[in-house]
Parts: sequence; structure tokens; C-alpha cells
Amino acid sequence: MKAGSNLEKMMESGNFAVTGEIGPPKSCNGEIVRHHAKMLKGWCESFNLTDNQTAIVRLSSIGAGQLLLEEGLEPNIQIVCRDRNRIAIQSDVLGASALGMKNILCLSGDHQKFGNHPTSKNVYDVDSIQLIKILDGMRNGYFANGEEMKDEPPKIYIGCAANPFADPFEFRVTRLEKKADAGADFCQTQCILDMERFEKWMELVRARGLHKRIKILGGITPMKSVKAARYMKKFVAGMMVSDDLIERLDKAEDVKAEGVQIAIEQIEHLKKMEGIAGVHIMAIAWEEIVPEICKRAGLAPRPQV
Amino acid sequence: MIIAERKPIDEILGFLSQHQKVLVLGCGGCVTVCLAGGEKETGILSSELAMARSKEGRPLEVAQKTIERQCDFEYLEGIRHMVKDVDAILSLACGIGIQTCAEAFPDKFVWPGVNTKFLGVNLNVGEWAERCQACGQCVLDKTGGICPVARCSKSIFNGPCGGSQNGKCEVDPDTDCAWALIHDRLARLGQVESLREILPVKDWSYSRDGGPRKLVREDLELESGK
Amino acid sequence: MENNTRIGVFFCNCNGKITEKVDYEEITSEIKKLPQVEYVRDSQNLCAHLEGELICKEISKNQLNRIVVIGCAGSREEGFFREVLVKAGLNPHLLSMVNLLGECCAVHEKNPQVKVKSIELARMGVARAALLEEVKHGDVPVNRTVLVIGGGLAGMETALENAARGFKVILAEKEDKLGGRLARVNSIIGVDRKPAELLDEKVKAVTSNPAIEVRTNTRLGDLDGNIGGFTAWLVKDGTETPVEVGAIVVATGVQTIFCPVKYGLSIADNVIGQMKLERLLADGKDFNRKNISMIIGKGTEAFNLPFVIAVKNALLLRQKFNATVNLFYTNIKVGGDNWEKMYTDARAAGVNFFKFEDNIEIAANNGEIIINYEDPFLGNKVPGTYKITSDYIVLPEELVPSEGTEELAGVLRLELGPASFLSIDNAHILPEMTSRDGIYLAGSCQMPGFVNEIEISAKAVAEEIFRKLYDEKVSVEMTQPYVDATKCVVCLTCYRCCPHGAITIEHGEQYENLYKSAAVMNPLACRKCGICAAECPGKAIQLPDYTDSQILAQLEAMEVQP
Amino acid sequence: MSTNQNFQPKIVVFACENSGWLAAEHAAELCLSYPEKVEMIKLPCSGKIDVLFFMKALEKADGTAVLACQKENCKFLKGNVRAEQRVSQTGKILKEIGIEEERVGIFYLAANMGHKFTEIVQGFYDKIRELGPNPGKVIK
Repeated sequence: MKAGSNLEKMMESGNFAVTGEIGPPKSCNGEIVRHHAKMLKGWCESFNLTDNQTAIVRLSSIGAGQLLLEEGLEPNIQIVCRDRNRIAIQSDVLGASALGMKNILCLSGDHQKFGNHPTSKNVYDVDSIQLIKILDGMRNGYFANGEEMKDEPPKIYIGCAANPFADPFEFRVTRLEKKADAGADFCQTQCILDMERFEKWMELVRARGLHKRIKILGGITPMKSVKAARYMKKFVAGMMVSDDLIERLDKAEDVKAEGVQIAIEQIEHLKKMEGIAGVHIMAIAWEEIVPEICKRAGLAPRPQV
Repeated sequence: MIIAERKPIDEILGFLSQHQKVLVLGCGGCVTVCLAGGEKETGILSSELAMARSKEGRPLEVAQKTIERQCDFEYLEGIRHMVKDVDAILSLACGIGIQTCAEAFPDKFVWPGVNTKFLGVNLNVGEWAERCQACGQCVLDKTGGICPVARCSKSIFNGPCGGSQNGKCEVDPDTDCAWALIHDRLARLGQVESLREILPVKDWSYSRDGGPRKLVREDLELESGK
Repeated sequence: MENNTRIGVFFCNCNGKITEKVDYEEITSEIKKLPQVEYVRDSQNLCAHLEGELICKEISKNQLNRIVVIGCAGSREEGFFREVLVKAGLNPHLLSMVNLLGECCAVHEKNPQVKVKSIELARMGVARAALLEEVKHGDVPVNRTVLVIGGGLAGMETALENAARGFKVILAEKEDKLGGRLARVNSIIGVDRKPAELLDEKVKAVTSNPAIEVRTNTRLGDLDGNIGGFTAWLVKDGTETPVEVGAIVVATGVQTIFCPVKYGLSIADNVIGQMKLERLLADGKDFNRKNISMIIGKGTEAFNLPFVIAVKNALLLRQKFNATVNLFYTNIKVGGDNWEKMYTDARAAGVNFFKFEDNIEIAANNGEIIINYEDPFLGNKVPGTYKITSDYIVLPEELVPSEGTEELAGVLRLELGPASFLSIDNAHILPEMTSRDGIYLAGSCQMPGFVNEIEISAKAVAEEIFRKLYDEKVSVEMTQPYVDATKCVVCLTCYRCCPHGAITIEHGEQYENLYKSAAVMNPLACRKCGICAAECPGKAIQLPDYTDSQILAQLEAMEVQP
Repeated sequence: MSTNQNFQPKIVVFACENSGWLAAEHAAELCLSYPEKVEMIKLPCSGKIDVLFFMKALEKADGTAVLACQKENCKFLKGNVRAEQRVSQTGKILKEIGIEEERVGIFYLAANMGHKFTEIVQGFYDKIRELGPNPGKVIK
């Protein structure tokens, strides 16, 4: 055990893991986080806390992580490279670890151009892969500069993201390999809205044996409307939405129910797919649907390990 | 090449509002090449300023001159007599030239006439693109001759990030994804395997982050320290 | 400005046409006040022959070195006075003409403002005169080898015409033998010769001509330089070899693409193109008493060639095989040598012409062609769809520039014209000329053309080349823009914007700047538009007779009123 | 702006010697009149016009224009297109200092259009007259 988190235990013991996601509010109102925490408690092993997602200022992921701990949930702290240099990041990692947070997910971060402070300066002192490497070094007792820690090193289960839908396609697998090389333990993928492409990617992943080196959680996002699906297909870079999926939503009488149904079918499909260690459910602004999806997809109750 | 763009006229008129006589000073270096501050632009701006101030009823006497380069003190020496007669200098040189000018004429107002944009290449008449950030430690050997520091929106060293699609950057659909370019170029050269290597964190101390930089080549100096 | 500038002002009354509106005394008293004006006189009619001699005398007597003529300023008068200056030993460009008649006296009534304007015009002319510069002649050594690209009929004809004018010719053909597309046709419109015979004769003439070097399997890979001094990189079997040439002629022709899909048909024995028909005819196929339909439309009527070919073949089928020929057309285009007569002959011979607009349907099944169409002429009287059954349908091919034309244009730095052919649609220049002097077009690469036009085209090109490169050394008046190397930052702005590709960047110690380089305008390739001078960000380029200082001096001489 | 009936604007016309300049001569042959306060300067091509020439002209005059060959028919292919671009550049400069951009213009005509020439010049003159005096004139 590297960190001994629920998530780590679940996956290392070979169980199909489930992670969720909670977006911290654009205020210091911790009740919002607590509300979601209460609603989602027990449905997932661990919950991602986004780090100023889409470059919009929000309650910090570590702050929200503390609220989750208080509510008895396990946080998965996201850290992006956009806003902090290696000094600040390492300090935050030590702080988070001291508070008992065991999962940290390393990301590049959305460019500030899309956020609410487009005139800010970005940092990108290190990139996500370098960040993984720094964290891996830290848990082994070394700072990024090579200096040895005199005291207790942080215990971290290191996560990363992978986007099978961005280009160049083959290189996406190489990039996952680099993340595994850097020391990532698990990886959550971009939400799958084109299963065919995802399967192709997994084939390449398996061909290189990567699934044995890094736990892969497939990203699941239930679609709320056809418009959203079309928008993602057309305007979100690095996002692919299959025509079948759009057609299904288009033909459905109850689009939301169909979206949930598709998500459930995807989970069932992923359960059977070789090399998939779990799912990561991102119900953006639709957190209340998570229990239903988990229930119907046979993910509840969560096993105890 | 340094790429610059003339400042909005209102800003310039604001700088000069207190003056009656100015020298519009062009530069024959980069800003001539990038069509921002050569002799022609100097002439046009001089005329524009004179007309704008005439219109306000507060005539401005405008002298104009374009010198070889404003980033060399010796060239600035040559216009000392002109500078003597004016209240202020409006420099159309890049940030370097403007500062050199200010240093050469400590008693004169020296106003910037252009915004220095970036170090770049001329793609087409009227179109320029950034290519270098002068980070002080070139990595082009590892990235197929395409700079991730200057050309990747996130300056990442192990790209492309998840926002790369169809070879374009998520930040702007008109901008090439630098890492897609790097990948394709190395693939063409049969070197794509080299991208498996994790490029280590960059030493930014060679960049501006290490404080204002200075280059001293003792082999070229006659007396050390001078 | 030189210190010894001495301006002489000659005022012409134009037989009273000028003094009828303005007062000579008033103008001269103003002019005499201007600096450097050393001499002023008037005349009833300056362009009279004797006046010329008088001006000559006054120039030398008063040591005048800039001349202002105030009167009229037509090109005839300008020529006359320039000659006078030459006779007086002055450079003809030291002349400033003021069009007092045209800009003032002929267009305004006599009033106080005319007086003001006449003085202003005179001041402007004098201001310009003070800044005039000499323009010298220069001898430019030129290479008298011509590269002809394309070994079809047009290329061979051009090679022969150039050789006949004393040029060495390199004839580059991308295929393994000369001949081009003409070898594929049965008969030539307007030429009473068999294509094969004609080609044989030309190939023999070309290959036996010692001045012509034929290079097959060869294409142009790259090009440097300018008229009189091109370096052309010829590619053969993947190897590039440079050749030095003075001019280049493109004769790459046209290609045809058979596209029956456009008419809702697919290729079949009885669905053929005009080129296929030509080959069948040449092979001696029997069309005796057959019913044959032809069609011209769907964009192919853009050129008149497809129509004329159809009429030619219709007439031939009618006369030779007594076939029934139906020609469906959207537009009759028979402009050209005798084509009108061929068309009336075809009508007289019984070829059926049917006009259609959009409503035509052609179906091919079981060896039978069925055409249903609506006749716009009959439509008013006998409306309905007409049906015609035929044995063959002959379609026109698409005419497009031959393969590689776009790449070639890139190498030659030419822009493609209408329908991607090379000719530029511009009334100011010959169709054989391009935007670059030294690069010419012959034959169908300009625009699909006729065989009997090729000879004219080839002659025009050869004459144009001869006019420019008449000797090993040609004398030119150096009116091209000149560059102040101390101001040139070799930014390439001029190189990029010159419409004639006349600018190169030259290097050498004589260029006194950081780069030891400067933009240089080729005197033979430059057409003196001055675009480069206007674009130069360093104001390093000046066009003789139109320098910035000369133009700004005219503005400076104007009065300003609040 | 100014409605001063006595205002007579001064106009500087740059003319391409392949079209506008010859059209002016044609107008003179036909004795077609136009306002006196119009001055012409000859250019080898409208593409020789320079933003600086326009600006210098407007330091003295109330309006300035360039006469170019008909579109698509520039002897030098793109000269008139460049001229058009420079007219809009100048217009932009004028606008940014609060001077009407209509004070600079481009007109297309052919050498044999004497009538068109006077029409253009008169039209432009009238327009500038309506605009009133150029407030940016520089009096030294």
C-alpha cells in the first residue's frame, strides 16, 4: 500500500472501483460541499475535488477536501499546473497529506483564457507528467530539487487523467505510458461518449500491457440533453461524441432517462472490458443522479475491503 | 526578429499632451522589418500627430528621424543635437530601444510609441507569429525544432495535452498545437520514439525568472569588468 | 539638392489659349521670386520647331540644368521637350511639365481663383524641378538561351520561331517523346493537314535544328533570377541540373477529362467523349447512317473550343457517313477564324441543332440513347417534352490546364488566371505575356485554343523575347526604382509585393549596411509601377521621376488656407 | 458640420497616369469644367500612392483622393487593390484622430472617361464642401 486510501485498497484488491466528482462552489459556503457530500456518501470510493475548474475561481480543492473528510468521505484532490509553481504545489501536497488526504490527481489544467480571469498570468512551471514525477519523488522522501526530507514523507496515491479522444491518437497511449513511467498509480479518462474510439484506445493500451501497470477508470457522464451532446461534439476540443449516441438522445421521448440509460449501459460494458479497473462518474451539475446510476448499474452497495 | 505594433493613437496623444515639440524617433532595426516603426511609419505618425493636435487647437511641432538602431548608444549619440531642441521623444523602437533611448537622454521624456509583442516570424505580409520566448536554455534539440515554451499555450514539456484536436490548440482554433507539430515532425524524421522520454522539469533560472539577465563574455572584453 | 541648380522656366501661351485666362506677367513675377529660378521666358507656341532650337541656346547660354515647361503636358509635348533637352546636352529626365492648359485654362472660366491656381501650379512644377534627378542608360548583359517548357505543337512551334531569331533553345518535355496531345486527335479545325503528319514534320524540324536542344522526361523544378539571367533547375530522373537561360516560354497545354456523370451517364461503348470520337474516326470506325447526338452544356460552354470541335465532328459525320447528327447546345459560340462558316455549313448539311436550357434528360440503356428535352423556342407554341433516340451520345470533355500547372505556376511565381489557366485577364498586356517579363505563354496553357492560332502565338512570343533580348548586351534606360542601401533592412517587403517578380536581394560590399545586402530591381523585369517604393517601410526605395521628395515637394508648394 | 455657403474646399487628387491622369486630359480636351481648387499630382500607378502622401495632402487640403484604373484592370495587376487598401488605412488613421474618413477616397475610371472624371471630381468636391473645412490642417 502506497497511501492506504479506500480507492487504492479497492483497486489493488481487484474490485471494480467507482469514483465521483464534486465541484466546489464559487464562494466560501462550505454547506454546498457538505450537501453534496451527504447526498453522495457511500456511493463511491473517493470523490474528485476540482481545482479551479475551467479556470474559474472556486473554493480550493484542499479546503473542500477537508470538508469531505469531516463528512466521512474520501477526497481525491486535483492539482493543476496552471496556478502554482513547484514550491506552492509541494507545500500544498504536504498540507493536504497532513490533513489526511491520500489521493492526488495531477492535471495540466484548463487554460485561463476560458475562465473568469483571462487576463491573469499562467504558471506552468511544471507540466502534469513532471508533477506526477515530483509527487512520486515526494512519497519516496525527496523534494523536487532532490533534497531529502528529514521527516515523514507524504503518503499519496497518485492519479492522472488520459484523453483517448484527443490527437494524435496513437500518441495518447504513449502519453499514458509516460504517466505510468512517471509514477502514476491510476488514471481517469475523459468522459466516454464514443465507445468505439475508446475501445480502440484500450486495445492499444492492452497491447503495451499498460493496464497492468496503471489502474484505468473509464469516464462516465450522463447526458442531460441533445443540445449539450452536440455542443460537446462541435465545440469542446479533445472531445468526441458518436453520432449513434446523439441519434439515441434525439429519438428518445425522455432525454434525461435515455442519458441515464446510456450511462448505465456504458458502465455494464466497461465492467466486462479487459483492463478497466473502475469508472469515474462525472455528473456535472447533476450530482443527484449518481445514486440512481450506481444502483441500476449494479455498483451498489460498495464492497468493504 | 522582434515584432511590435504601434500603440493606439489616443494613448500616444495622452503621453504628449503636455509637450509642444516632440521628436518622433523611428528605428531601422526590427520595427522597420515588422512595419511598425521604420521611416515610413515615423512619417505617417508624425503627420497624424500634427493633424490631431492642430484639430485640438494646440499645435504640436513634430520633428522626425529614423536611426539605424535605437538599441545602440552610439547611434543615439548622433541625434543629440536634435534631441536638444525638443521637449520629448516618442520612440517607435521596441522596448529595448525605448529604454536605451531613455538612458541616453536622461533629461528628456521618452515615450513608447509601440507595444513590443513577441519574438517571431513573418508568415506573410501583415502576419506574424511567435516563435521564441528567450527562455535562456534552448530545448529545440529535443522537440524537433519546434519550441514548446513559446508555441504551446501551456508551455508544457510532455505534450500534447488533452486539448489537442486535429492538430490545433484548444485555446485558439487558428493556432497549431505545438506538440502535434513536434509529434508529426519527429514521426516524419523517424524519431517519434524519443518522445517516450519524460522531459524533466525546466530550469527556469536561465529565463527571466532568475531575475534580469545579463550576458558577459570575458573573452570579448578588453579589460575585465569594463 | 545640388548647390548649382539652375532652373529655367519656359512659358507657352499656346497661341493665346493660356493667356486668354491667365496673366503671364503675374505668374512670372511670382516664379522669379522662387529660389534657383535663373531664367524665365514666354513664347507664343513653345512646341514650334524653331522654339526648340531657341530653348537649346538659352539652356547653354544660361547654364540651365533643370527645365520647367508651363503650358500643356501631353505625352507628345513631353517627348518633344525631352528631345530638346537631349540636344542641349541635358538628361531628358530633368524636365518638369506643368499642365497649365489642361488643368487650369481649358477647364475653368477666367476668375481670380484661376490666377491663384495658375501660380500654384507653376510653383509646384518648379518645386518638383529642383529635385529632379538624371536617369542614365545602362548596358545589361543577357543570356540568349530560351527555355521552352512543353514539347507539344505549341512548344515546338515556339522553339522553331525562337531559333529562327537567333536564340539557342532548350525544349523540355515531361514525357519521353515530343508531340503532346495533338497526336490523339483525328482532324484539326481550320488546318487541312492530318495531325500525325503535321506533328512528324514539326518533330523533324525541331530535332534537326542545331539551335534546339530537346530534353525529354524533364520538368522544371525550381527557378531563380530574372529576365536575361534565369537559372532554371531542370529535373530528370530525380536529379536537378541548372541551366542558364534568358527567357522562359510555358507551352504546357491543356488536358481533357471525360466526365459523363455530369450528364447522369456512365462510360459505355455508346457514351463517348469528343476525344474518343476523334480516335474512333482516326482508327477508321464506320458510322454509316448512324444516329449520333452531341451535347454542349453544363459549364463546358465556357470556352468556344468544345462547341467548335462538336460542329467540326458533326459536319464530318454528316458528310462522310451520312449520319443523322443532333447537336444539343445551350449557347452557340463560333467567334473565330471561319468558325461561323463551318457552323452554317453544318446547318446546310443537315446537322440538327437543338437549343436546351436546363431541361434535358439523357438515358443510356441496351445500346440505345434516349434524350428527353424541352425546347425553349418551341415551348410557347408546342409545349411538351421531345424525345430523340440515338445510337451514340458524344459529350464534351472538361478542359483543364495540364497536370502540374499549379506547381509550375508556383515555381515561376505566377498567379493563375481564370479557370486556373495561366493567362491573366488584363487588357493592358498581351495574352502571351505574364506578370513577369521574361516568362511567356504559348498555346493552350493560356486558355484552350486552336491549332491555327498556335503559329501566331509562337511568333508573338518570339518577337517579344527578341524585342527584350535583342543582343548579348541590351541597353536600357534605368528608370527602375533604386535603393538606398543605407536605409534598406532587407525586410523582403518589396520582394513579396512586387507584382512582376522583378526584385532580388543582392549581396556585396558595395551595399553599405549591416547586412551588406539590399533589394535590387531588375531593369528588364521591372515595369515601373512604384508599388515597392510605396510599400518600403524604410523609405529606402525611390522610383525615378516619382521620388517621394519630388511628390512631397509639390504638396509642400501648395498654399494652405485655414 | 459647417454649412458656410462660401466655403470652397481644397482637394488634392493623385492620378494614375494610365487612367485618371489621361481622363483629366480628356476632360480638358472636351473643355469640361470642375472646381478650381482641385490640384492634381501624377503617379505611375495608383499603387504608388502612399499613406504618407495622403496625410501630407491633408495637412494642407480638405480632401484627397486617388484615381485608379478600373477594378481587375490595373496595368500592374494589383496596384489599384493596394491603393484601395491604403485609402482604408488612411481613413482609419483619420477616424482615430476624429477626422471624417470620407476626406480620403478612391475612384476608378478609364483613360477615355473625361465626363466621368469631372463627375467624380465634382462629386468629391461637393461631399468635402458639405463636410466643411478639414480641422486637422497644419498651419506652420
